[in-house]
Amino acid sequence: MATKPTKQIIRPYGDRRDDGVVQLSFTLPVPLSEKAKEAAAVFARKMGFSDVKVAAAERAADTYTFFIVYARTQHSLDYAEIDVPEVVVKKLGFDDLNALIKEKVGRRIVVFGACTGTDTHTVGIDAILNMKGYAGDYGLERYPWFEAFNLGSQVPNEELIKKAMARNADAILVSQVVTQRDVHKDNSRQFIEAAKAAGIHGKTLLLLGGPRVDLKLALELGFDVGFGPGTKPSDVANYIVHQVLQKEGKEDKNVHWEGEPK
Amino acid sequence: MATKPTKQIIRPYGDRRDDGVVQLSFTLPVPLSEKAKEAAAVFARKMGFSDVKVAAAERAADTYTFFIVYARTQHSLDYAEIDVPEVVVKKLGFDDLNALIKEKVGRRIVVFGACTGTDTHTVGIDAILNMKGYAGDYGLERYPWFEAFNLGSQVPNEELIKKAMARNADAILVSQVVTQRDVHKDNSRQFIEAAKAAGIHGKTLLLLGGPRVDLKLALELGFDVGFGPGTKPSDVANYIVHQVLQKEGKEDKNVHWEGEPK
Amino acid sequence: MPGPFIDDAQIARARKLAEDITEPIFELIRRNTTVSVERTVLRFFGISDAGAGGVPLANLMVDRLKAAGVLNKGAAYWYGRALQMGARSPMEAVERLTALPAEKLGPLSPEMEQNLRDEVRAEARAAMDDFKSRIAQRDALRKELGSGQAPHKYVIVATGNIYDDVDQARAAAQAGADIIAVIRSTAQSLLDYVPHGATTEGYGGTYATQENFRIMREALDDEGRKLKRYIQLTNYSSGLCMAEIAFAAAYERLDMLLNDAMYGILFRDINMRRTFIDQYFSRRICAAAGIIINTGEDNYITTADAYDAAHTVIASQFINETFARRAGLKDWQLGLGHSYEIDPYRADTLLLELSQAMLVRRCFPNAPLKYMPPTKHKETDIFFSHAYDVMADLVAIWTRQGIQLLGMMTEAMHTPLLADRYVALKAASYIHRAAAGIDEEFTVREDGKIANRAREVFGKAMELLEECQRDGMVAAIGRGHFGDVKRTETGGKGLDGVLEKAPDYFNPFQDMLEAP
Amino acid sequence: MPGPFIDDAQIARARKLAEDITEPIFELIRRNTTVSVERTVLRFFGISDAGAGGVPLANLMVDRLKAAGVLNKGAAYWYGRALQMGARSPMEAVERLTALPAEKLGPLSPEMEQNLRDEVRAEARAAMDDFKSRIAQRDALRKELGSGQAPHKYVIVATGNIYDDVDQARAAAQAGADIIAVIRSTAQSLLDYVPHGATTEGYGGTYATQENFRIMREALDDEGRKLKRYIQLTNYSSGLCMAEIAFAAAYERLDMLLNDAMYGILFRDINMRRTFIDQYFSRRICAAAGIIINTGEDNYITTADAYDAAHTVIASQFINETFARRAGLKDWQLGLGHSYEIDPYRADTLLLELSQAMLVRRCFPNAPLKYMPPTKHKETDIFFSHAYDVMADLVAIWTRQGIQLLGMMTEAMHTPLLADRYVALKAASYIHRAAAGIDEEFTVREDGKIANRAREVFGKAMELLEECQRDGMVAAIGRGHFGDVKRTETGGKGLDGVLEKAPDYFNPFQDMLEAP
Ligand code: B12
Ligand code: B12
Ligand SMILES: Cc1ncc(COP(=O)(O)O)c(C=O)c1O
Ligand SMILES: Cc1ncc(COP(=O)(O)O)c(C=O)c1O
Repeated sequence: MATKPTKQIIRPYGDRRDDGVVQLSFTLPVPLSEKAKEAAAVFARKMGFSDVKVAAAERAADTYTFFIVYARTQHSLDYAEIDVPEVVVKKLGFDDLNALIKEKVGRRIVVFGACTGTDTHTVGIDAILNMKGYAGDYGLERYPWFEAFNLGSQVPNEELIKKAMARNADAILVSQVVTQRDVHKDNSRQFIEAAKAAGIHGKTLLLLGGPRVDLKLALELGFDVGFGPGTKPSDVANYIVHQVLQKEGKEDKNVHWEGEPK
Repeated sequence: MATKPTKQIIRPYGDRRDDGVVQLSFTLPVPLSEKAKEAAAVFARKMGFSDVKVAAAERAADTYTFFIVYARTQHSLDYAEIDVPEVVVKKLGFDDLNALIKEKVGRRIVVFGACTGTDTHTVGIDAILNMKGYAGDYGLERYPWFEAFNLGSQVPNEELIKKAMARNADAILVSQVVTQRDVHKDNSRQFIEAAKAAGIHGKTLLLLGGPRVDLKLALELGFDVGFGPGTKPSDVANYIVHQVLQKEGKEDKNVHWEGEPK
Repeated sequence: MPGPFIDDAQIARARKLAEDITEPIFELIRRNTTVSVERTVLRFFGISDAGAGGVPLANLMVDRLKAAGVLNKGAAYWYGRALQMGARSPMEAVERLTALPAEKLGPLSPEMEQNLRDEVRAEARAAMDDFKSRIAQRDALRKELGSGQAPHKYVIVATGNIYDDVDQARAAAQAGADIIAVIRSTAQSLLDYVPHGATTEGYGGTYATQENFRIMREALDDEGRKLKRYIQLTNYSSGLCMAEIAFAAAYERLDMLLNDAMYGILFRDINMRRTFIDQYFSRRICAAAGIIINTGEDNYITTADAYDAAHTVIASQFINETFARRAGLKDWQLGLGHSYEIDPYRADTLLLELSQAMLVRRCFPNAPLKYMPPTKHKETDIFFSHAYDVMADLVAIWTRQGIQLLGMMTEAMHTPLLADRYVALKAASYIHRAAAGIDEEFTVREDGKIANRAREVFGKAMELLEECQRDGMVAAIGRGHFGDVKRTETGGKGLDGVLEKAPDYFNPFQDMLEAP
Repeated sequence: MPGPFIDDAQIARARKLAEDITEPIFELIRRNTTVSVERTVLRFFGISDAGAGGVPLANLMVDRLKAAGVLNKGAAYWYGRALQMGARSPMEAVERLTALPAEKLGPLSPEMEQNLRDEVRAEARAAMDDFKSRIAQRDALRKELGSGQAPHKYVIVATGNIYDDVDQARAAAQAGADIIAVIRSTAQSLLDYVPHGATTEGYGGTYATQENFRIMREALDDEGRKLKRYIQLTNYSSGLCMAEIAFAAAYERLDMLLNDAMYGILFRDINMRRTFIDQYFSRRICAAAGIIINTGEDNYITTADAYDAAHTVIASQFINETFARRAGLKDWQLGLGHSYEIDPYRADTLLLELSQAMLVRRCFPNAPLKYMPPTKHKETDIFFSHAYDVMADLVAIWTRQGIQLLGMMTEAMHTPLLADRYVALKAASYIHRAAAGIDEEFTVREDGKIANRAREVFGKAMELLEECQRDGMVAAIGRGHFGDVKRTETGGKGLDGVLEKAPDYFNPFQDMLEAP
């Protein structure tokens, strides 16, 4: 483990180091007027900004004004204190990973994925699972040592779980793209309830992914892990293999690797 | 005077009333990384935002990351309490104003203007003074009952004051456009010092204008009034006429009018 | 001026292929009806209320008839029977019919049958007159207020709450929007009924209900009067209730509808047969109501790659056009969809996008066309995304799109904020003002990249049309040719709502709508 | 491909008029020198240090000679005298000369005079060799690393602090900038000396000093090596020290310079004669140093209206070109300035801007041209301003500008933030990538708005050139034809720095620079 680093105080950089310049925009539900502009400035000051410049006040509609503000924040931050898990193991490539599964697991890893609930956005889960893959990185279907089933979109959570259990899946991949009013959270919670009811929670690996997903959220919701925007199939493949190895006691529990979710 | 209005609590409107959504962008002097993104989120929370979404983290350079953040502010504001002077008198048009000067002042009002110091931006002061005017509104030179002198740009403060005094000017108009490192404030303060030294401060009307000028700033700096972006020549003409009338005891001191600086 | 690029004869050939391809499907349409078509018939008769638990009366009645195995005679017939039994209101008609035991549903004497049909026909004519008078009202106001210049700027509202939608739609209109689309809640297309009443909860959009239509149209009429500019309204005649929504929308004086012959199949996994039958009746209604349809070819290139699949858009447009024309729609009603979706990190994308949009113009010179903005490759960097949208604004005015859905700089994040729409409208107004008539300034070189690409795409579209003609639409869809999505004829949702018409099937509205 | 629009003969006629117009000015230039030219001579000899209080030695020496009334013989001559008096360093030369009483400055024997001149010439040749070797170094690195595709993306840094400038310039280069301009502090152009050393305080920009040039060039060389792309550097050879800055810049291996034959007169109220004389020598240096000059016609349409005054830009470009060619500059060195400045609330602005940029291309087919973004009508609404800049990016690539200064979305507020540059570079890269070669896709119609407008503007430019030829440049400037600004021949700053050359005036550098 690295030793505790020394302080590294940072602030936003506009035109010079530590000037604290921040650009904001927001709409207030009032007609455009001098009073509205003053209100925008008061607002920015309430939010702790100083040197507030209400650059633009646009009449978005009769009773809405859109503001663009430049201001300075007084806040600073010790960058050394930002805590993000350290990368330890180098991520494995396609061939190495297949070799590792062959050697250490000794059987094909079975995964099931779908975009569940009312969500029809398949492009994300397809990117992870389909042959073609994403950003030049092969999808799990292409890995000889993975057996991947992509059930598509609008799949009821229960159905995904049932089908996965029927094939004794190692991992289930749930994609959630629509997030308005936290529908992704509601649906994910419902998935976890169903997984618990089916008795696979804590046994089968449960992965959540989507543009608004991150590790923290996924854990909160009861998944084992979460993957966000820009995820490559190989990130997911690495995760699953290491987890299977750890579950089977073939790898240390504390191993971290490059590309794992943060 | 209107009676004290009742409370009117407002918050930013993103997609629904009072959701408090604000867009921010800023640069942090750190390389793009997961840690940098987390730092951006911590920053936004320090600034009092909740529901922080670090939407974009762009590699602006090796050691700079540009962030775009959407978040919610918890702050609200009582719009009824924002205090901006009330408009009382209707602003006069070109003909009416000339008629008023003729009738009540009985002589041409003399004004001198320039962009002083090292500032060469003449377009603003020209807009106010030159025949052509601005945004379809005639400049002061066009008013038969104004005598307007435009000395141009890069005029030393002392020279402007000297020439104005030689013609016994009613008002002096100072334009300041370059504001970097507050050069406009420094130069304006120097103008006021010179005006005091010349004994005209508090006597001749002193007007400050420019894209970053407002009434508050102008008053702080020792001017009688300040005019900001979008000022029309007729706003300035109205101001000067009313002030001259008030100085000469021909109008109530508390008169406000439409278009005056706020 | 978009080039010739290709011979007129070639374009005529594409059209002919599309006719051949759709021909067998019209056979299917002729022979079958669906629960949704029958519910629409009831709605025409004024049965638009909902019963206990919010279930629409039209559903109650049709489900009952279907369960009794008699729906194949047509809901209009049974509506007549209920009237004969003395029902004095739609509600009563439903109650009486649904109360009837199955054995009471047998045929009447030939004379009574004839009478019943005459009566129902008379009532249908009255209903149709009422319907048409609503359309006339809309057209009168549209004429009175006038519309802005094309491309008409189309923005979406999607708060989930119709009253918030109204607020935002008014704001958008004030900021320059010509068309407001109320996006539907994500799951609605799979509902086999149209929800009822004003709604305030939805995900990613607001439920399409007749009452919501009414509320929004009323607000836009009011706003349009203030602005002295008619504001058009659109919604989705799509999913499991295409025809019902077409009726409700037309009745509430909407101006446009998203309506595609294949979208539901591909993107909602709705059964093919169901979709083909429903789309036909929905389009008949649109044709009569002077509604402009917006087709959904833009969706193909959100799943498939926009460069590789460009030809599928063209092929599908010819197919959609044929379906539409055969349902009585005129060219001015064809907002054929396409979009600016090529990966912006490729080279020459402005040339490629211009080529594609010019090709569409070349093939469909009299259609308004509906141009969609970049979506899939939008970034969360709102400044980049804004610049990207601006190029789509340029292509839209350049190729004289009738309808342009404006891109939102926050597309990659959330449904639009009020301010996002403002920003998009201001930019589009600028670009439209700056570049109007630019097409008349240049002649496209027939040996340039634009022309060559147009020919290449058209060539591939022809190949695909040939294949569809040879092997049939079902096979082509089965091979994933459209949007990289594969579907089968009997797969997908809603097949159980399809039923073969009885020989004495009765549908006076269809008769009227089909009358030349 | 920009049209013909106009006959080649007409364009040739414009060029001829410009030659006639500038002819009398060359007479003035031949007969006179200026304090700034003479200081430049001293700098060539290596006198680049500053004395107590930061006053440059070149100023000390020239002021002394001027006060003594002997500067008209040329500073080079006096430099030789100082050397003859035994000075072994520039510093010493200055000290010796400035210490001399006026009466000691009389002529030497003819032989000694001849000797002195020979010696000085020899030293000047050595200095010139050194100078040229610096240029060769620059060219070698430029060749080694290679440049990006044109339009070269030009951004400004303007922090006031050279070290902050370096930080931001490196960041900009990483984000895709091809050219870095360090904007000068607001008042510098009126300083009759070049400040000395590294500076960290400036308003609206950073002082142009030789040391600042060196620091920045070094940083960009380093950055360019990392990026494997040569990053060009530019500054201002403008104001009261045109020639001195040209020398210092060339010596420090800058690649371009803002340098205009009339900008100082119009926008800085610098005396006309002073400016004409200074610009000539500065351009001779640029010619020898392979520096691309950037002229300032874009400024005209920040004070005058861009639509109404479009022709003044064209007329001035012909004049600037003639001045430049007569100073030995080749076409590839002419970054003639123009810009996208028409009020965006007018109609057809994209057509008008395209017309203007195409016209400039048509008139100057071999010049790189320098395209400037919108500035005057920029709004504080950064989203709008960004969209507005994007259109300028399009016109730049369309008309094959060699150099494009990128617009900043915060133009109406402040000198650019680091992030503003990033945003602009990302958008411009996208537009350039998307639209490269678009000019080859179309033929401009000779009967369209673009062509007609180009002819109209060219016609007015011809009228103005005719007037200038008839009545003289001085009269034309006096009438406010350029930038709506009126100036007189003897008004403005710096006239007292102009002096008539003595018959035996000596300037070996000018001789070398003028040698064919
Ligand atoms: C393509 C698209 C569609 C297509 C979908 C086609 C299809 N079959 O997928 C169509 C046109 C059909 C569509 C429809 C709708 N859409 Co849509 N759509 C998009 C769009 C443009 C791109 C999404 C995409 O494909 N991204 C590319 C993929 C590769 O990225 P990704 O999903 O993030 O996936 C990556 C990672 O997140 C991760 N990942 C994702 N899932 C998983 C799962 C696991 C287990 C793992 C490990 C990783 C992982 O890996 C992937 C690769 O890196 C976005 C806007 C945008 N630019 O983001 C809107 C967007 C997602 N859509 C939206 C909406 C609202 C809808 C509709 C609901 C609108 C409506 N009411 O009609 C409909 C209905 C859809 C529904 N019920 O779900 C909104 C969602 C708003 C919100 N935040 O809630 C967006 C953001 C647009 C907007 N700004 O309004 N849409
Ligand atoms: C035109 C222009 C120029 C022209 C000026 C020509 C001229 N003779 O005026 C040229 C090209 C020469 C120029 C040069 C420079 N400029 Co300049 N320029 C601009 C530009 C594009 C427009 C300014 C303008 O004309 N606005 C239109 C007028 C009508 O608006 P206005 O000035 O605000 O005036 C209105 C009101 O403020 C008010 N008003 C103004 N004055 C007064 C006075 C009174 C008494 C009253 C009542 C009202 C009033 O009424 C007017 C009408 O409503 C701005 C960017 C922008 N878009 O704002 C940059 C800008 C002002 N320039 C800037 C800079 C830095 C410079 C330079 C210093 C750059 C350099 N280092 O070389 C130089 C040197 C100038 C100097 N020493 O002053 C910066 C200033 C940054 C800052 N905030 O400090 C700006 C903001 C650009 C930028 N983003 O970097 N510039
Ligand atoms: C034709 C068509 N129908 C419907 C939709 C919307 O989807 P939903 O089925 O959720 O209403 C779209 C989306 O763009 C479409 O193009
Ligand atoms: C030719 C030229 N010189 C100089 C400048 C800059 O002004 P300053 O005189 O302050 O250096 C400009 C501004 O754009 C210019 O175009």
